Amino acid sequence: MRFAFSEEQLMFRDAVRDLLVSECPPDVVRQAWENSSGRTADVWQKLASQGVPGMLVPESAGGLGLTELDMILVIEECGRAALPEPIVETAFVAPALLVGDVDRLGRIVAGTLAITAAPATQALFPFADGADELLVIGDHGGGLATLPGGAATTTSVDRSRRPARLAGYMAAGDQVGDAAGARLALNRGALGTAAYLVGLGASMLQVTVDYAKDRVQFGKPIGAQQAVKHHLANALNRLEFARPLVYRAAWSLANDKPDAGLHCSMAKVYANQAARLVSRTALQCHGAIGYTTEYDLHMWMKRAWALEGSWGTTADHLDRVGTSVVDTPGRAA
Amino acid sequence: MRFAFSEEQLMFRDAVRDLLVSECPPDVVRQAWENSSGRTADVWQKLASQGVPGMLVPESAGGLGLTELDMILVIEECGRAALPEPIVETAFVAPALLVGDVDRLGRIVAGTLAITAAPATQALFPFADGADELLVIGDHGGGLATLPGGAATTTSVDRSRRPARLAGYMAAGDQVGDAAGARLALNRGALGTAAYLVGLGASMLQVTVDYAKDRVQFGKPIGAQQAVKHHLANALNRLEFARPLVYRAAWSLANDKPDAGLHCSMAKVYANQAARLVSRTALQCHGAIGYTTEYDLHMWMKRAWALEGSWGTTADHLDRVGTSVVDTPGRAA
Amino acid sequence: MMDLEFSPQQEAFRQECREWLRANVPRGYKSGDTREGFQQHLQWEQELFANRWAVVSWPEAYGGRDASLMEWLIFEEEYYLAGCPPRITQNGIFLLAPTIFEYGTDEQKDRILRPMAAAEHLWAQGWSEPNAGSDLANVKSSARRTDGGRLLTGQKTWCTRGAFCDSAFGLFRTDPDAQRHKGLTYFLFPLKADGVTVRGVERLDGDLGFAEVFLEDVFVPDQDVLGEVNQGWYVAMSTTSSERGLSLRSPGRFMATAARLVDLYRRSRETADPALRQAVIQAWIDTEAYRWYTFQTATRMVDGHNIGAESSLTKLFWSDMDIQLHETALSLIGDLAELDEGSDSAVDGGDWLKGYQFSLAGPIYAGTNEIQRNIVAERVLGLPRK
Amino acid sequence: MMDLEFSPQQEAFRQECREWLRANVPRGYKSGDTREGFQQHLQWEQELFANRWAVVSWPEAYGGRDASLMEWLIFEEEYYLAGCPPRITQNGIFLLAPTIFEYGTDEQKDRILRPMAAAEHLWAQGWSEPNAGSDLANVKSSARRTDGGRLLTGQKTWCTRGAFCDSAFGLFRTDPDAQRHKGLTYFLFPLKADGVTVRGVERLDGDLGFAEVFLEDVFVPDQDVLGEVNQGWYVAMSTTSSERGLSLRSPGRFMATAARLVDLYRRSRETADPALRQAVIQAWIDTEAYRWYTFQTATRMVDGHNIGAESSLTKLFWSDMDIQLHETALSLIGDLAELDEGSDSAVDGGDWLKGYQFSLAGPIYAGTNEIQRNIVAERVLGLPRK
Repeated sequence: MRFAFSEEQLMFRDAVRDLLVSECPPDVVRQAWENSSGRTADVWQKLASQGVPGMLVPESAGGLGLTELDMILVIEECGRAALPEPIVETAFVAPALLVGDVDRLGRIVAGTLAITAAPATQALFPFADGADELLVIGDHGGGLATLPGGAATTTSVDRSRRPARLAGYMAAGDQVGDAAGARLALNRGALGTAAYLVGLGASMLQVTVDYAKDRVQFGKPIGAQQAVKHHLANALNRLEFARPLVYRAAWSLANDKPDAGLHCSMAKVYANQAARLVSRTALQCHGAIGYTTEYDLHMWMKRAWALEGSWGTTADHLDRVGTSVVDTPGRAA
Repeated sequence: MRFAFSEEQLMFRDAVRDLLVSECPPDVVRQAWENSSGRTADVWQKLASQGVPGMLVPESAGGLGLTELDMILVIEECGRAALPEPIVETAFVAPALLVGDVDRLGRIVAGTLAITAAPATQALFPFADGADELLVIGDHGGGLATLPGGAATTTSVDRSRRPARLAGYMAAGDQVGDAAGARLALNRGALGTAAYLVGLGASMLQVTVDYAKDRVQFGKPIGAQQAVKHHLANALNRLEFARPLVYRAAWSLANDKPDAGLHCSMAKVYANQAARLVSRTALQCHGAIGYTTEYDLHMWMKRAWALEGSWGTTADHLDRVGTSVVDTPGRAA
Repeated sequence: MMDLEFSPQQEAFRQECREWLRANVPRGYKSGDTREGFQQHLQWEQELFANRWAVVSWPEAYGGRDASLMEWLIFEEEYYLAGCPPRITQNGIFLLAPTIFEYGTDEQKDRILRPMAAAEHLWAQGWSEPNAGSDLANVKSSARRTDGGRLLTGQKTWCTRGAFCDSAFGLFRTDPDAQRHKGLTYFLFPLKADGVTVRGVERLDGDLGFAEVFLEDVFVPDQDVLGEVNQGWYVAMSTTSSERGLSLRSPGRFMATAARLVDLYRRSRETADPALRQAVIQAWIDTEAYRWYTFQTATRMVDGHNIGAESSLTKLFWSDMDIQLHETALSLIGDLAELDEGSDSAVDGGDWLKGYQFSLAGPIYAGTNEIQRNIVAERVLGLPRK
Repeated sequence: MMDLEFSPQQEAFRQECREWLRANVPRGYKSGDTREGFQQHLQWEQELFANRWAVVSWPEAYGGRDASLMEWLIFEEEYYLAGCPPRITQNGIFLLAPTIFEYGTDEQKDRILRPMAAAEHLWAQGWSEPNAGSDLANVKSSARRTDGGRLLTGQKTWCTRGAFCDSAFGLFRTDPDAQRHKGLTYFLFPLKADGVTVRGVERLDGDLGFAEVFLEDVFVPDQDVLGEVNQGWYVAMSTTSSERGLSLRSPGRFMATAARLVDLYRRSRETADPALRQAVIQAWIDTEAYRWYTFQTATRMVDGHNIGAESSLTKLFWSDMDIQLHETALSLIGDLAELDEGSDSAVDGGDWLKGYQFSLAGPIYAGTNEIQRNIVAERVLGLPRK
């Protein structure tokens, strides 16, 4: 039993963090709210030059041949930066169903193919304006469809999300992968989103702590008020206890454990709950300043709202855990 | 629309409060934990001399011929004092099923007949040691059974409760009242318990506020700490919003409104939730001192725990409201 | 004696409200915090005024109906249950007007109230400054004596709908030597005058709901001082107390939200998690509790009691409830919840997300809930300040 | 490299624990905080010690097995999953012993540890005083110099199981001129000696779980000072940090509670409200989160990191979780929930109510959760103290 990341994994994370701090500051995220793709093409290219989109692509297809565990902290960093890219969909989910599709995998590695994805049970998919292809995940595999660019049909509260109704795409496209790949893809979708949410939460909390140290009212920083302290301590608490469930699920996927799906569901439940509490706390401790679109917090908060319902809601994943643990005799102990 | 009690109602409440402050201080409650009946016979007699047990008994049977609305504040006062008497069962519930039973009603008025009661769906009934008769409330009326004294078969966390299993009594006894009386009795049971819980909560909150003003740590009263202030403000909030639901339901019963049962359920939900929060808050703000049986708080808290599940749990009453409001089209607006 | 039914007169009033409102409720308005929507809402306000529905509780002389407090609550219920839009005149008619009724001169009443009610002259609040948020007494903007009035200088922020309004009200330091609560005066000041710069600020939902107002030697005549000079804090407190209390958030709007939530649940229960049913029921009961609490409070006000610090309890309750109502709705909507009002795939036109964002401001504006809890603890429960 | 499976050695250790514990787990004990139950638990402790299960993580010399931190966690899981009773030696082996290992002299280790582990000599904590609860530095009890030692005078309170123990540990003021954290010394002192009066105090559940200890010129030899004179605060802090952290509440006991809760749910789901299913699932996931958080923390400790203020996060989590677990169970039990351990009609022997009462102490002891939130905010998040 050793529950810690390796030096290499932490170094990879740090490198991605450094890249995103310099290349994807809040102003760049803000641009993706306005531009035609909803994405940040330059940042994606730079991530590709560090190998990020191809982390899970086999070396035989030009990728790094790494595991979910190697990548989970990288996704968390993308969440921290609120990176408006289909990192979960293209780099985490899609490779599960594109086994042997050397062409597509190669383009993922190169950063020239962006695939968005969603479970077939979901109503929407994101990145409809900026992704090249859509992967719809059903019970027996995936369906791939080409996106024409600018395919968004609806507007998300997070203006960089560019969602479209899945309905029109369900029947279309190539059949890729198999049932096992589909299960893996769904689990990766939930887990990747959970990791991204933890990153969003960590960032929102940090911004709020910094604000609470600076903002003076009644002659002292608001962070010296017990009410603010306790709000922030509670938020940190939920966030810190979401992490181990996320990392554990990543390990289980990487090691092909039979309960990995269950672990991914637990991770999504906790990440959803943590992100919601942190969002609420961050907004409340900021007061009015956090309630404007001029301040950056709102972009993190809205991403968190959107992701809470993606790849399964809290109720969905609680139910999934319940089916396996609570409803089945002999399991819980 | 006028949502306020009359002068007479408030005076009656004040008189009962004065009586209980002097006759039923915490030491007297404590005696009922130890004695053979679990009751405080002297206090009951004094309440009878003020007419309390017979408030809802018709004047023709020697009672005061008042309504649930007249009595609701009196029950709340009994809760405030944690009076260990079957005030809800004998004085509030039983008269609904004893219409025309001049003998029993007369003895209720005189304070010489104590009736305990419970819905037939419940597993337990309280006051098995000290009540004279048991009233089991079914769908079509009530069943009365004589209690031999010392009939308690189990032990409640509240040592004055003296509960017994209802199972042995279900078939026994006279059939009294009718279906309408049974419905009224069940509603009164839930509502009376809700009012009692509000009284318990008010008392626990007051004791805690007093303690927080007195107890000095870190050179100032703990009540000057924002964390303690906010805990207590939140507790007061729930309690103050439970009151109007309780009083409204009492008015609806007194005026025979068709939705009175629904109103009683809402009152019980809110009173349960308020009492639970106040209990938790009271204990937490007291710290270790509240965690001993030497301090009085525990008797209030344990009564609240016991009553939370009596005459319908929170889930039961939520469900009842849901059946009528949420599940039925055209109702909510 | 307690009587929880409305009198025949009150029922008749309700009926009259209901008929007119349901016949005239406008549909398809944009948000009142956008330029286009503001104009639509303006029309609606003018129509309300023309039919004497704008300020029912005011004296007839100012365009009202002399409605009682209970009648006003009835009007509010009918207003929101009919689906009528938010009141863009709110900061004037609910925040400023009560203070004018209490502290204003006859000249001020005659000059200000009717155009306010008619939505001919629109008012924004100007309470906060960059360094005076929760700590309102930290106001730095000043008012310097000049011939016939004063010159205002400073910065106000978070002025609701300030970008669309004609005037604002707020506190300015008239005695530069006095500290904090002392030496402040309550001014009515123009937003469209020399020396005033108004910069609109987008709210969370992207609407231009806020403004920053920069003032440089803006002339305000003496007749636009409300109450006594240097007594502004005490004058203002009467307004913030109404802001938190009954007039800001009457039960009607939450009852309407709960009814819509129940309707949403019925439409989604086939697919929704069974645990959400309980959340819907709880939210519905919450609005009932708020309604009856309000009738209880209103009765005490009718009896001449001052509500005072208890209005903080009210604010804590409705602000939490509003978030719960909307969070429950968003949970029912599931992955479509992220769609906002711009999207025709959105459930119920995206109203739930819009409403959620608005609800999140509840624990912040009109004094944060942390401040309200302090007030409840100190002034209702009597806990020590320090 | 991360490896979330146990090594073959660890699995073998688990198997060994499991077999012995399941074969030997005592049944039907009364509470260890009653006189009768205490004797039963004493027997059990002696049996544990005889089989070297009492203090698995200690060196063999003191009766342990030199088990690693991970092995200790495994032992704890197996201990509670087997249904073994609470440890009445806990205040000694988990609170005092770590401090002795860190600050004790060899003489102290040799004299104290083995009898402590063998439950031959039982230890109570004596942290609090009537005016030193959350504000522990406000200790007033004093230690006066005398020949070969000191005379202790004062009052200690909330001494866990103090009525049954032989000795206690706590802070006394050795420098009467020093203020608050300074001038305190950590003493080991007898509970059965001249000048000591112990008064048992009933806990919420009626057990004699607490004691008040009155000391009047109680002689303590110099060899019973732990650490340096006047450095007691710093010595004590190492203990309170272990109290909050791993050693006080390992995941095992909550995993066992969650397993029992799931079992209770399965027995009651026919009649239980559907919304309770979600509460059961959530509670179960909570214990998983706590388990994996603990392995993460344990790994950092194995790597030589100091956990420090983060142990406050742990305490906040488990104390809230424990209450949730029990409240959910009581909701499932419905109107039978009020029956306590004395009642044979009680579901699961009244364990849930007993456990609920115990859980309610969680946010209070070992530093209230309010103090813990302060610590997290100030020392983990770096928010200003004042």
